[in-house]
Amino acid sequence: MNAMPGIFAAATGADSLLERWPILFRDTVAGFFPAPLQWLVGSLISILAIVAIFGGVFAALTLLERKMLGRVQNRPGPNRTGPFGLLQPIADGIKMLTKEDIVPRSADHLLHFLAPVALLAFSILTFAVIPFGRNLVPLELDAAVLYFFAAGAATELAIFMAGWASRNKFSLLAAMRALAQLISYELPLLLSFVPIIMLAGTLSMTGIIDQQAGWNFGFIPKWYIFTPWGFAAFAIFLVAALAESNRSPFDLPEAESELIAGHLTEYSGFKYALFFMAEYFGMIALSGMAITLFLGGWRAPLPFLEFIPSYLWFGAKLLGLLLLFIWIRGTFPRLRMDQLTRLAWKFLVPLALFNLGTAAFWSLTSGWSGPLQLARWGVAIALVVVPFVLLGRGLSRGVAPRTYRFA
Amino acid sequence: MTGLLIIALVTLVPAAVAMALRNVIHSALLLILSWAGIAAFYFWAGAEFLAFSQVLVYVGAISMVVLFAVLLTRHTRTDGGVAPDTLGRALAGLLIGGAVLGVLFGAVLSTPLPIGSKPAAAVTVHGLGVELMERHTIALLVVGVLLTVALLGAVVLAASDSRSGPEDAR
Amino acid sequence: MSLPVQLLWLIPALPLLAAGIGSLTPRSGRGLASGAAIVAMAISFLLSCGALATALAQPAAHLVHNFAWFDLGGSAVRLGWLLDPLTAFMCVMVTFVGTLIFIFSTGYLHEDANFTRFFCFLSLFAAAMLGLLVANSLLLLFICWELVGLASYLLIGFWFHKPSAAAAAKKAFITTRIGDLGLLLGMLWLYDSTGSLLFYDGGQGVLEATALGGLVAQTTIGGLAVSTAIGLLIFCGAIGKSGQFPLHVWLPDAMEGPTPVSALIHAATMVAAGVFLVARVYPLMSADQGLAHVPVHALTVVAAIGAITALLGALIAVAQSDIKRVLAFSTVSQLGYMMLALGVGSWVAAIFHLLTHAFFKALLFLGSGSVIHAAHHEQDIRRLGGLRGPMRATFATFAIGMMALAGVPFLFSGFWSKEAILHAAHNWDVSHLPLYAGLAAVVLTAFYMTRLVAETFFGSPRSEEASHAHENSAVMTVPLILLAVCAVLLGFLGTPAYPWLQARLEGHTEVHGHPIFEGAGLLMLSIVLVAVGIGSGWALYGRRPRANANALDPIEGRLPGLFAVLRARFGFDELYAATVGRLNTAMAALSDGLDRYVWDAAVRFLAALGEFGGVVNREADEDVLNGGFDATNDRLRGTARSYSAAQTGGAHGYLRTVAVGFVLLVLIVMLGGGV
Amino acid sequence: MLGSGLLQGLKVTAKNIAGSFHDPERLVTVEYPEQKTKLPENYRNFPFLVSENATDPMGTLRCVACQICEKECPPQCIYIEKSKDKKPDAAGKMQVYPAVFDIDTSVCMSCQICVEVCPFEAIKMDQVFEIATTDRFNALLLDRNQLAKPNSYYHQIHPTEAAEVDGRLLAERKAAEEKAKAAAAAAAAKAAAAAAAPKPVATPTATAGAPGAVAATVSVAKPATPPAAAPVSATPPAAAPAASPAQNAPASDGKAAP
Amino acid sequence: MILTPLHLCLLLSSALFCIGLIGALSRSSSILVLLGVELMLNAANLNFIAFWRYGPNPAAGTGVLFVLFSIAVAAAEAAVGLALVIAIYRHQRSIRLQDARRLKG
Repeated sequence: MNAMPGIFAAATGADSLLERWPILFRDTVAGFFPAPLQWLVGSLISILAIVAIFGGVFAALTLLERKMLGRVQNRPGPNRTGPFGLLQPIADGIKMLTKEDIVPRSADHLLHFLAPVALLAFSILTFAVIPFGRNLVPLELDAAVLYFFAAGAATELAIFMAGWASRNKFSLLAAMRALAQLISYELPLLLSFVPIIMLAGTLSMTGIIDQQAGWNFGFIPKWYIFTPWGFAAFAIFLVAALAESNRSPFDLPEAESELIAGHLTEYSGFKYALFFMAEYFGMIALSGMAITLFLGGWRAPLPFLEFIPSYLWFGAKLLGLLLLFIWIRGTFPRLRMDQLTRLAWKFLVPLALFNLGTAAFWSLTSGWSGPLQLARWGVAIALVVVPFVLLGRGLSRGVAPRTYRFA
Repeated sequence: MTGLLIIALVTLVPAAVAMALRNVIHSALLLILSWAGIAAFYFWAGAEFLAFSQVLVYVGAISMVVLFAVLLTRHTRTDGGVAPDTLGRALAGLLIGGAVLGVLFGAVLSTPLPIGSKPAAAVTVHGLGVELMERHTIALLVVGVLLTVALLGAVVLAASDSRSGPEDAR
Repeated sequence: MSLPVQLLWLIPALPLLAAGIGSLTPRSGRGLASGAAIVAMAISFLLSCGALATALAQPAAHLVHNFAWFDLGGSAVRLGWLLDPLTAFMCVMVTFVGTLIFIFSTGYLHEDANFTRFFCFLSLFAAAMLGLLVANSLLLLFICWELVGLASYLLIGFWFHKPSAAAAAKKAFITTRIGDLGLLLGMLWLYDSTGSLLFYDGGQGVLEATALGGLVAQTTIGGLAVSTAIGLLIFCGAIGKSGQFPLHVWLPDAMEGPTPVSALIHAATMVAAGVFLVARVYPLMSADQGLAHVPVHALTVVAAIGAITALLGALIAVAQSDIKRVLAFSTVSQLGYMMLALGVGSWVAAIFHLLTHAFFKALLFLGSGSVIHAAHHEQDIRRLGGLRGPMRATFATFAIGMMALAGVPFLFSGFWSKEAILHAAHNWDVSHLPLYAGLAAVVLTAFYMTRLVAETFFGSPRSEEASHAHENSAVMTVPLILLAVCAVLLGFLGTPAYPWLQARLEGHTEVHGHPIFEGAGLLMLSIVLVAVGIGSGWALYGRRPRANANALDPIEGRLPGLFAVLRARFGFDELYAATVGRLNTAMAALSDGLDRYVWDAAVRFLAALGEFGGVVNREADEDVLNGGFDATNDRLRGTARSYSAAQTGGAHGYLRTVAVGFVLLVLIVMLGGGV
Repeated sequence: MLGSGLLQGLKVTAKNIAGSFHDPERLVTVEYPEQKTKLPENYRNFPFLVSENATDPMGTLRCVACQICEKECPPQCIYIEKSKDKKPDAAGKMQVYPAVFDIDTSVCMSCQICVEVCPFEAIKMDQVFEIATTDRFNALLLDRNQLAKPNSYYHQIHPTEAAEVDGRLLAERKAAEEKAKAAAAAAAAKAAAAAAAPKPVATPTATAGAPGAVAATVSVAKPATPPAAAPVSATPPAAAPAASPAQNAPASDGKAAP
Repeated sequence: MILTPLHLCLLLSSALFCIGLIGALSRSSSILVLLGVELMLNAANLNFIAFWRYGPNPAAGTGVLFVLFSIAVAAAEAAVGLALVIAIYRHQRSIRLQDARRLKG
């Protein structure tokens, strides 16, 4: 109800047609309907667009991930289905759809069914507030950041439901692991972007992106990642996001080799595909959040590149982040449970708290200029690096690089 | 008005069912639904910040703690059968609860209340923040201290007494 | 480079920071602790120079920065910083001497296990001392004053494992505390009378005309003006801190501390705090000068105490054999000089002497420290000797310090400052007795310093330790040389021909000099007296050096009685032990006796009375009352049991009760028509 | 510093990602049905029967249906039926041949024991792995015709081993001939009943198997042993043909050896 | 009598409160009792919002702030309460509330 203005944000300004066409298209289609229904139609078009586009992204991402993992391991990756294996996602989808849906006899049937649905629903909910381009915000909320994480918090519940409903000890262990992990990493995730909210002074996504407009010296974008505290926050956010989306190296709840896929053990067929989809949607949503918070949203990195439509910039940044996620997955081995929680509580949380202080310093010294500007940078970088090094030393105390005698 | 009725339905029915179910996990999950309904009420009332806070805190955090507590305290004797005094207690509870309900309804219905006008502008997040930081600074600090103390207290309480803890917490 | 008064707090804050760092440094962090202390002190020195520049730009002004410390009902307790030439000169002196002594200490205490603690204390002392200097409030000054005392206590007792050091620390603390009581009383009285403790506050301060006028106008017991009484009470503090007669006894004992401590605290800075205090509150002290009817002026007392102390200290110093004790009594004597100067009305001469004395006395102490360090902690001059050869730098600088102290004419700073004091005493119209005491002290000073140098550096070594002595490292000699240079040059800041320092202190921007020989008679006299002192000293000790460590002192041979009295320091310690100590013991014994025999007996009697009453009562109770009480008790217990039955321990029950109670309450309200 | 190791790891994988595009050498896989990697020489999966001649595989099987392999096979996947008649083998000697020789590859566990026990170098391990079928039963039961592969094929897949085997057979054959000659000479010298002239020609084949069988129970991979052992152990077999020039001397020897 | 939206809100909250109360009174599992109490707390929060929304001064935001603090306190309460439940479970090997009655008078 309050969100209606967001749905009908007018495509204003002297943007190019390329920039405006999504909004124009929606408004035109909605225009065919009687006025009381227009908001509904408009919303439906937005929803359909999101589901279609990100469904496609999901499909492409599965292929991309497999291709890239193949390359990481010096393999070509899937290349049989269609040219260069491009039809692989379709084949996978058909396989998943036609598979037998098995539900254990002693499982909690209702919850077993609800878990993947809820998970997917919550992950798609998060897309509602991400600005995909200029004026391309499905839902313009005053407290959008809070909404995002409120919706994201509910995914933990779905994973717990899945694990518990399966009546399988591995699944239950996975559920408990998932709870512990998600709770542990919720904290650094939230703490990492508090500095941004502090500096931007708003919880609104568009507000945050507006704060990152412009360029320093004409070519360095005023994105938050290009500040010492912003960079640190971005790194923390990235690690926490990996953990929140259960991606390797934080895939303990799934942990094929330990828990035979954890909460997914008793799922097959399309329900399994839904889990899969939800995981990727979560990853995409968190990447979109990272882009919005740290990478200037849909803004172009250089002034002369602004002719490219904003949603393409968003897509490019999204692709970059997703590739980074895949790259990380292809590189790092899985953490142990104690390492996981230690990393969160003894490293990321204190670091994020320090970073809050750094951001406060940054905000207080915004008036400094000239040589003081250099001092500001120096102090801020020191405030980031010194806790990092000290905490890192504490974290890796007693852990020497391993030497293998027989390798 | 219909919105309110739907919200009431979403809030009350799961809560009522949750209180009647034997399975604690189901109860907890239903209660989470009920809490989400309360968040919807906040949203309906125009306090969207509060709605998201409610979801974040209740659905995101408290529910986790509840589920954890349930998992950590399974295998109780109550799992096996019904305690002998259950029926009596339930009846007493229903009776007293019904009495309270009646009293409250009577009180509410017999009170003439003003028909409030719709607020012109809902409170913005920014406004809330300013108010929180300016007028209610002390309260904010106190809540911060309270949360810290509660965190520490919870850790101390839940940590097992002996060093050989883990097998204790089955 | 100039430092605004608002930032004056930086000067004490830096050493405080260093002290904090030092306190947190583990024992192994020697470099960190000493480095932080020295760097902080050096920066404070630079800041002090800045402050001096600020102050000299407008020497007559008292730049202040006041702020409220905390609210006290209607009024607020206010503190503040004060910057005038007096503060600035003192700060520069303290930080400069302090820096050099810090550097010296790194060498002197190199082998001590508690190195970091030492620097922590030293920095704490420096912070407190500088805070005392920059304070614009008697309260802040008093706080720092006590902190200084604490630091002094800690440092005297630095080697607390030595019983003598621990005792000396206690003695110093308690003795100065007697004086501090006076200061505290004076402060309270002052606050009571004026409602403020700020020195300068734009016309509202206690040292400004309004308040002083009020103070002078009132009289108190014995016809004293209130200002006189307060001034004398404050002067009590100065007596304690500056080791004036009769509270001078702690100062020589304070030499139990490490020698750099003696140099910094008990020669150059802290003991001068008393002088500084009197100079700071000089308007208050001198407020009663214009009154003819008062029995005594505050400054007269100051002059008398100063004169007595000057003479006394010099006399005792003649017969001491510990190198540091000689210097300690010389300090007592010189402080007496300063007090004398204050008393006779020339506070600038006192400050001038304070500054020059700080340098050459620090030099002398550090020189003695160098000797002691080289001679493996042998401090007895009878067992030293012949160090001139192996320790050239130390000897040269020590000799310069000795000549400055003795007042060798023209070249050395001590001469000029002492001349200024003697001239002031000469011009005092109340009495010439202080002048005579001062002149006598001149002879004695020259004499005992000659004796000290001759015994220590001339002749041949009279002990194993002395014969193995060799020059110390540059860390220790360079500060000596720097101080020696200052000990020579500083005097030229205030020669009668060009009294720049005096003029600036008094707030003049231009300098009016006099020809040096304007009061040539006195000048000549003092030169002759110095010559007599040095000559007689050399005749007795220099020409025929002591043969061995056990040989009789020449004076002891000729005047054994006098020498014994002097060596026993006129028996002040024994006197105090016999009077104050005895009194204390007697009071304690009395209290003990009272407690044991009088109060205790009374209590016992009451107890016996009660017991008797009890016996009587019991007989009566057994039958009459008990039955009734038992019955009541049974009832009570039964009731309690039924109440406790309600405490089921089950939370459900409690909650149920609450709910039922709620329902009942609402029903009552509703049915009662409350809604 | 913390994280440096992580960055190193990322560098390695980044090199892999980029490198596999511009340098196909890095790719560890091949496009299988189209491309195939050359199997290592020692690769083996299921046994096959060696025949001397590619044109007439059934006629030149080395196997004499002695049935040792059938007995030794742990999962018992070999089934042999002896022929009633005899046929001349490669050396021209008359031998029994397997009328039926089946191996059930769904049971075979590729242990190679049959190869090790075979005294005639008649059964060897194959390298064919593309044996997937749509029939679970018949298609995996290989018969004599499917199993027989020529010696040249053996040379093709295990060149080293095949050359060694051929050399050994040749040497044995030679040794047997010389001994036969010597025996013949001795017999002539004794002037005993120098019976059949062609028989001594045939015996070497028979006797050649005997030391082979003895040696095979010890180790196949001891090419040096048989020539050295031959003169020593040749004595009883040398007597055997004299005592009983039986058709199945190898079989009886196989029994005698343990 | 007119049934205003405020009335409805209040009825909703009192119903929720009673559900929580009944749960707290009749369930034996301490966790569920705690959850019942939590529901009662939420019902109170609903009242704050309702009165804020329909009160004389909805622009002030006091009600929202109060509920915000209340949620924070509830979070603390839940954490400590559940930790207590776990502690009780350790001691009694049971989480039945009626088993934990060592304070019986």
